[in-house]
Amino acid sequence: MTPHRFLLGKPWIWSFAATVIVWIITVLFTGGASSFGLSQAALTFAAFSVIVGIGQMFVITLGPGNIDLSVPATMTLSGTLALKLMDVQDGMILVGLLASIGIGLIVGLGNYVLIKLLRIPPIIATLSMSFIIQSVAIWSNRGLRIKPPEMLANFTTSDLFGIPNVALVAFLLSVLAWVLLEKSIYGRWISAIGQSMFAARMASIPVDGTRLVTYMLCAVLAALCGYLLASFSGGAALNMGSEYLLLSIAVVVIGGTAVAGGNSNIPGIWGASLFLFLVVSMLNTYGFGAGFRLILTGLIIIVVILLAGGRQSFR
Amino acid sequence: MTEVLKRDEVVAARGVRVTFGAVKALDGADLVIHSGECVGLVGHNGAGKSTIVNVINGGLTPHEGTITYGGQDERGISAARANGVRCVFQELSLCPNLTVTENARIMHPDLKGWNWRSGALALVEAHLQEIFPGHSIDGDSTVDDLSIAERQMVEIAISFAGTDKKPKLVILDEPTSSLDAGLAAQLMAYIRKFVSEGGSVLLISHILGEILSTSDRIVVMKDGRVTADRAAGEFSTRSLVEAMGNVVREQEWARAAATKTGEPVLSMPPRRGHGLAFEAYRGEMIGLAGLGGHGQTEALLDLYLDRNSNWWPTRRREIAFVAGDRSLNGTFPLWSILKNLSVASLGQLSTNRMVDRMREETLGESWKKRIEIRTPDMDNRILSLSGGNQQKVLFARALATTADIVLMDDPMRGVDIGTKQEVYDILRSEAANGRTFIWYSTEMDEIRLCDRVYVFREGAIMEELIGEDITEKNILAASFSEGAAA
Amino acid sequence: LCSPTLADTSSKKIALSNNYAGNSWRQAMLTSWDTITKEAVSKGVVAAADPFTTAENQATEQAAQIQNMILQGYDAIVVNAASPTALNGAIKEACDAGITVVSFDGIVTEPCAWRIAVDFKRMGESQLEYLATKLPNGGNLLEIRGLAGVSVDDEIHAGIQAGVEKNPQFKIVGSVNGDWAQDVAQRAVAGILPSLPDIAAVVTQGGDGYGAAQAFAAAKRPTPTIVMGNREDELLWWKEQKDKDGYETMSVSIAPGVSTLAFWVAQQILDGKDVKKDLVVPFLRIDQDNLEENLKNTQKGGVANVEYSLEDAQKVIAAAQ
Amino acid sequence: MKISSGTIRLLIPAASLALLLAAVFYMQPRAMSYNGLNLLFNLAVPIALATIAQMLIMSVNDLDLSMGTFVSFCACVAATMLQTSPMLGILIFVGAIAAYAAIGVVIHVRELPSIVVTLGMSFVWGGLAVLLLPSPGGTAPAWARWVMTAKPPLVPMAIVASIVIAGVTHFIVMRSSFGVLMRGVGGNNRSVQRAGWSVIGVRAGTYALAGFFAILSGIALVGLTTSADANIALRYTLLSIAGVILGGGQFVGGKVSPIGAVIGALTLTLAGSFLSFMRISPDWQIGAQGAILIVVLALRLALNRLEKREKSL
Ligand SMILES: Nc1ncnc2c1ncn2[C@@H]1O[C@H](COP(=O)(O)OP(=O)(O)OP(=O)(O)O)[C@@H](O)[C@H]1O
Ligand SMILES: Nc1ncnc2c1ncn2[C@@H]1O[C@H](COP(=O)(O)OP(=O)(O)OP(=O)(O)O)[C@@H](O)[C@H]1O
Ligand SMILES: [Mg+2]
Ligand SMILES: [Mg+2]
Repeated sequence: MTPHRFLLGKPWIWSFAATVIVWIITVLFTGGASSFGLSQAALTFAAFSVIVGIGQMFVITLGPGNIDLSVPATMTLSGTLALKLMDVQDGMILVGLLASIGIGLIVGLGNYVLIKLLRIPPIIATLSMSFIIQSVAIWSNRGLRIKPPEMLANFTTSDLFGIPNVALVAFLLSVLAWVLLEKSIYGRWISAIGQSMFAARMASIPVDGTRLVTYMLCAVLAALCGYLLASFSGGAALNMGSEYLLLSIAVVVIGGTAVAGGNSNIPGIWGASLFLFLVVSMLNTYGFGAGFRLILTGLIIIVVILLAGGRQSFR
Repeated sequence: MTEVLKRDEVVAARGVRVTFGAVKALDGADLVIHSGECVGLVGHNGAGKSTIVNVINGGLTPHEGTITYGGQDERGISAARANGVRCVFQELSLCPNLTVTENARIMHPDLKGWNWRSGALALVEAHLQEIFPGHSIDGDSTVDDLSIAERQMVEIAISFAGTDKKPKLVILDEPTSSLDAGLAAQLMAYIRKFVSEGGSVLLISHILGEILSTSDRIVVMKDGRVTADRAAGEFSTRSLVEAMGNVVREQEWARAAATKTGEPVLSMPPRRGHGLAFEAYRGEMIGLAGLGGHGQTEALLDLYLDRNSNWWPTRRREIAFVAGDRSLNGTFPLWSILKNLSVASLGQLSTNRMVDRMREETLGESWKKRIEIRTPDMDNRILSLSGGNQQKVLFARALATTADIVLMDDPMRGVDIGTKQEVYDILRSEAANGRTFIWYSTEMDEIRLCDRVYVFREGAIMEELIGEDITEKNILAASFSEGAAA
Repeated sequence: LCSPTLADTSSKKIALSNNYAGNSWRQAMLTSWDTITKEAVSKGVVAAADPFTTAENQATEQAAQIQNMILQGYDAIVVNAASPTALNGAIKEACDAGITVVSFDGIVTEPCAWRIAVDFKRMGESQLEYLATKLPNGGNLLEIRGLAGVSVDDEIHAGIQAGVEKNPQFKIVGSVNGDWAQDVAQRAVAGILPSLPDIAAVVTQGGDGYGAAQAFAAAKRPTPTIVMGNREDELLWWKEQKDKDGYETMSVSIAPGVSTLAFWVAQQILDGKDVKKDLVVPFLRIDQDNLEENLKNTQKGGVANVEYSLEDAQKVIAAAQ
Repeated sequence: MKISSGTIRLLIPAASLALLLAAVFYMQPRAMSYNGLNLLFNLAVPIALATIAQMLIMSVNDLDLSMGTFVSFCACVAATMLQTSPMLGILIFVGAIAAYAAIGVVIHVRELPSIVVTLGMSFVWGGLAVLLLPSPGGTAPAWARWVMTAKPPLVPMAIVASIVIAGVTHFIVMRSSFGVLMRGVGGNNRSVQRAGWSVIGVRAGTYALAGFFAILSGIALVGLTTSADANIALRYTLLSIAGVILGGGQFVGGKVSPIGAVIGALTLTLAGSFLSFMRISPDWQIGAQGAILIVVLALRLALNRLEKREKSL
């Protein structure tokens, strides 16, 4: 197998290549001194995008129009409620986690009920849902920042052999997601549904059940990410998920998952998450103003896509 | 031969070679079409027919060989169109979201000006009327709202239409596969008329009767090469089948001795509140007949969807479906052939809901052999298969399941005659083992193979025919409304 | 409160047009509005004081909201604007319909409206002034900015820049956008920190100091002097550091209760008082010595706040004359 | 008389708009006047234009995630360059249209997903807007202000503008040859190609046209707000998509309707007003916006059902 063929088959290779290049350029600024610190920071923050990205990827795999815009609101609600419930007590960590997962399950169910019962495009159903969730978050504790339990805060901010714990969690989840996607029946089903919902139905795939599970999975991952992020940053804020709306979509598509559905890949999410964090760091490091920073970020994304593109697997 | 040579050469492809990776789709094929003749093109699935069509209409550049239009060496879609070459592809080539008129606009770039709509409408209606007299297609209706047969008719009419200059060569790739017998006959009659007026037609079909009766000359392809090219009169059905590399089998078809034994495995009350109820028994082969688009597909869909949960995976599959409109509801285009084949049987191929690749591959290999899917590797993309071979994969998908009942929605579209005979045998033996088949077909020959036939008219079941009563005459009689008789 | 002059506004209706509710500052602002206006309505000072918030922080949505308020027949609109200029069209429509418009915090430039402004530029400068006294030798600064393209960000930034020019011993070695959110600030600071030299102080815009502190701790770098933004978690963190090793800094922000000042100003204008178009409110600054006191008065997880009474408003109005 | 399925698809959004309007009139009779209608709908005009632009992109099966930032950028240009040196402003707009056409070509030639490319472009437009207007400001060109605040007799400007936009784009998209090709590419790109058309050309043209309408949206917005900022129209991205869907358009298959899109934009704007008139507790105001979107779409479903029943009778 020639290297060229290898690249053809792996759309995610480009996001990793870009990541390495950007990393090198950034580290060069300090003559290499920043390499460890930068890598650690990148892994930490990439971890959060990876967790929401995986959920979003499952949803996007379901085919055109499938996208979950309620991710940021779910993160916020899960973060606020879990922290409020735990109320700085170490003994409540597990309860908080379960509450988060419960919130994810409910949100996912709500999303799919809207999509199914009202036959509205997922993009709009989840957008509407996100407004409602946001209101619940506001109503439940009015934006007050409650601190996470000490133990949980320590866990999310420390590392194991230099690798941040959150990155380890994200890695574990990625492996699980990979197995689910590549090896399980469920993975085949979502891919089939993404290519043709009707054909999937005629191949006796329980289409609605599978889609429901997928939306729930996405919301649970978002909730989990909210739980971790709130603990990591020392408290939940009402706007803490807003960045992850575009980010969760961007890491999926830049990572090489087909936007038209049916074809997805997990390594790409890591590549894209690291890449997006490092691009901003690089431009910050070199002291670009906000305007140029935005323009360059955009251009770099397009260049990476141009290099990687032109494959059918990308569509 | 000499008098043929004197005529103008419309298109000539010589020594054409096309390869897709390891597959030699065309391996030095020659095809010359003169004005004023209808050339029939036959061959097994994957013989290269569609590929040579794509070369002639400029969509595919051959890796070797020459292609000339009226003696000139030119390349590309526009060159082909400029030389009067039109093509009706078997897969729907209309834009489903546009109206019939708008589709005509797209197919005829020279329909210009402010008033192109009325021009296009007049053009389509005139040709529809000429080719399919008595049709009921409205030029302003959206293609989506038309049945498959109507779409096919529209596409054919648009292709034969010409604004300033008439088309010189019209290529028809399996044009009758979704038309019922009446419409097919109308089309064949029109082809004869078109040819007699100096046009030429390249007709591809797996229905040999059509080819023999309509063509002036028949070209037989096999494995990317032309193996025979003779006047139609020199062929008979038997010699044609033999030229295609198949052995003609005697139609020894034993109907199941007793039908309707035991409890019905499947039943459905009368549709639309009138007509007969539907019942199927173990081991039966039931045909759904009638004119195209009279509710047979809907009946199949109802039967299927009723017994198939959309929310939970069914533990034991009791019903499977073979789609006819494969690009719309059959294949998963991003997947390999193997994944397409195994998708309905994943339950039995997995432990703990994880798919076992080994078992999956074994299943793929066995079905590849059993119905001869022509591909070097089951891991190739499904779209690399010829149309007929894709259809075989869909068949294998349903038969590989453990389902007791198999619903088939005109499943033999575009399947070559050799394969058909093999599939019939498989169906028969599966039925003998207790499987029930419910089979909608537009081909009379296939309907005659069934144990029992329900004839549909206007969405309801109007007649039940059993055993020897299943004749073309009886079916046709039941297909047309008694209103005409009464 | 029940002076006879107030009787004139008892039939008047006031609306609050708010463009964002997604952080603790805005929530505190809405709560303050709620407490003060509920009381005013129950005492018959005004007939109604309804708050409205848009779903998304967008000028266009807020403009539509203001146009709806015109239709609803409010007599005065108190607005915290998403943009100083983009609402001008809608505000002009309101003025033309005879409605009193009072803007605060996010003020508008339309001349027909009143403005209760905080001198954000001054707020930026004051940070440098404080740093100059605390760190006479100067040093490297990291600047955390707000949301790009928003005027408050630009003004505070201009103040900080002016301060740096006046105190050339300071040098801004890095600048990131923290969007006034802890987690965004933390993310941005963590990304740039490995490549920065030693940082003496972090100048901020509010709502982002704690995130910066977290990022320094995660990178295991010595904690610089981080200017805080009056949030409870920031003050708490400051208090912890102070108790531990005498950590010193300052905290500055606009008090969310300024919405109540705007309410009273609107009421006074409706009452026929002559009020200058431009009013200034001081920002709320917390220093080393009054930290504990402020912390005590701040709601858990909230923002240090001051609510205004009618008398406070009258004082501000008089000061401007 | 036979009603085409396209007309039926249009009736549903129109009916939901009418119902919502009736509810608004019921709650706020003051809205039932020349001025009232203008106040209700004038901010819908730029949204309608952006929705049309999005609809054009969706007609060729693509999606533009940079719509909001691009309209913001155009608003910034309109409030600065176009006002101070019109020639330069026009030149920038021509450049922006060319950029849109180029994006269309790149997406087609390299077979890229439009979502990613436009996501990247959204950063670029946003950056350019921030460079142009680091802090809100600028002034609307006098003529833009004049057009948007004009008071035609009998019918308010907002309604006139909506009807003109719907009419013009209906002609371009549904009646003209280019519109047929555009929707043809969305419906079955291969068949357009096989008929000898240049699909690249069609895509480039579609994108350029979308860019043009987005520019109009930016100018109209500035005409209403009198000045601009770099974030002024960010929410147009989602709004425009929602508007197309509400108006009966679909993500794939080239099924779009310009009149529906304009109606969708009006409905979305009206839904916001409806909420203001309901006086909900601030905690739940945001949630209510979600609820109203759901209700409007549920209405669409109910009407859809009704229509189906009629069809089957
Ligand atoms: N795009 C492609 N990629 C790979 N292989 C292809 C492709 N198109 C065609 N082939 C292969 O080329 C061969 C010829 O295909 P072609 O479609 O011409 O057959 P055909 O004679 O039309 O068959 P059928 O009767 O089934 O339509 C087949 O083996 C097919 O698998
Ligand atoms: N993915 C593809 N890439 C390139 N060419 C393709 C692809 N899919 C199909 N083709 C070409 O289009 C031709 C038509 O496809 P196909 O063989 O499926 O249809 P057909 O022969 O017209 O249908 P049928 O077999 O039902 O008569 C193929 O032979 C192949 O050459
Ligand atoms: Mg073929
Ligand atoms: Mg074929």
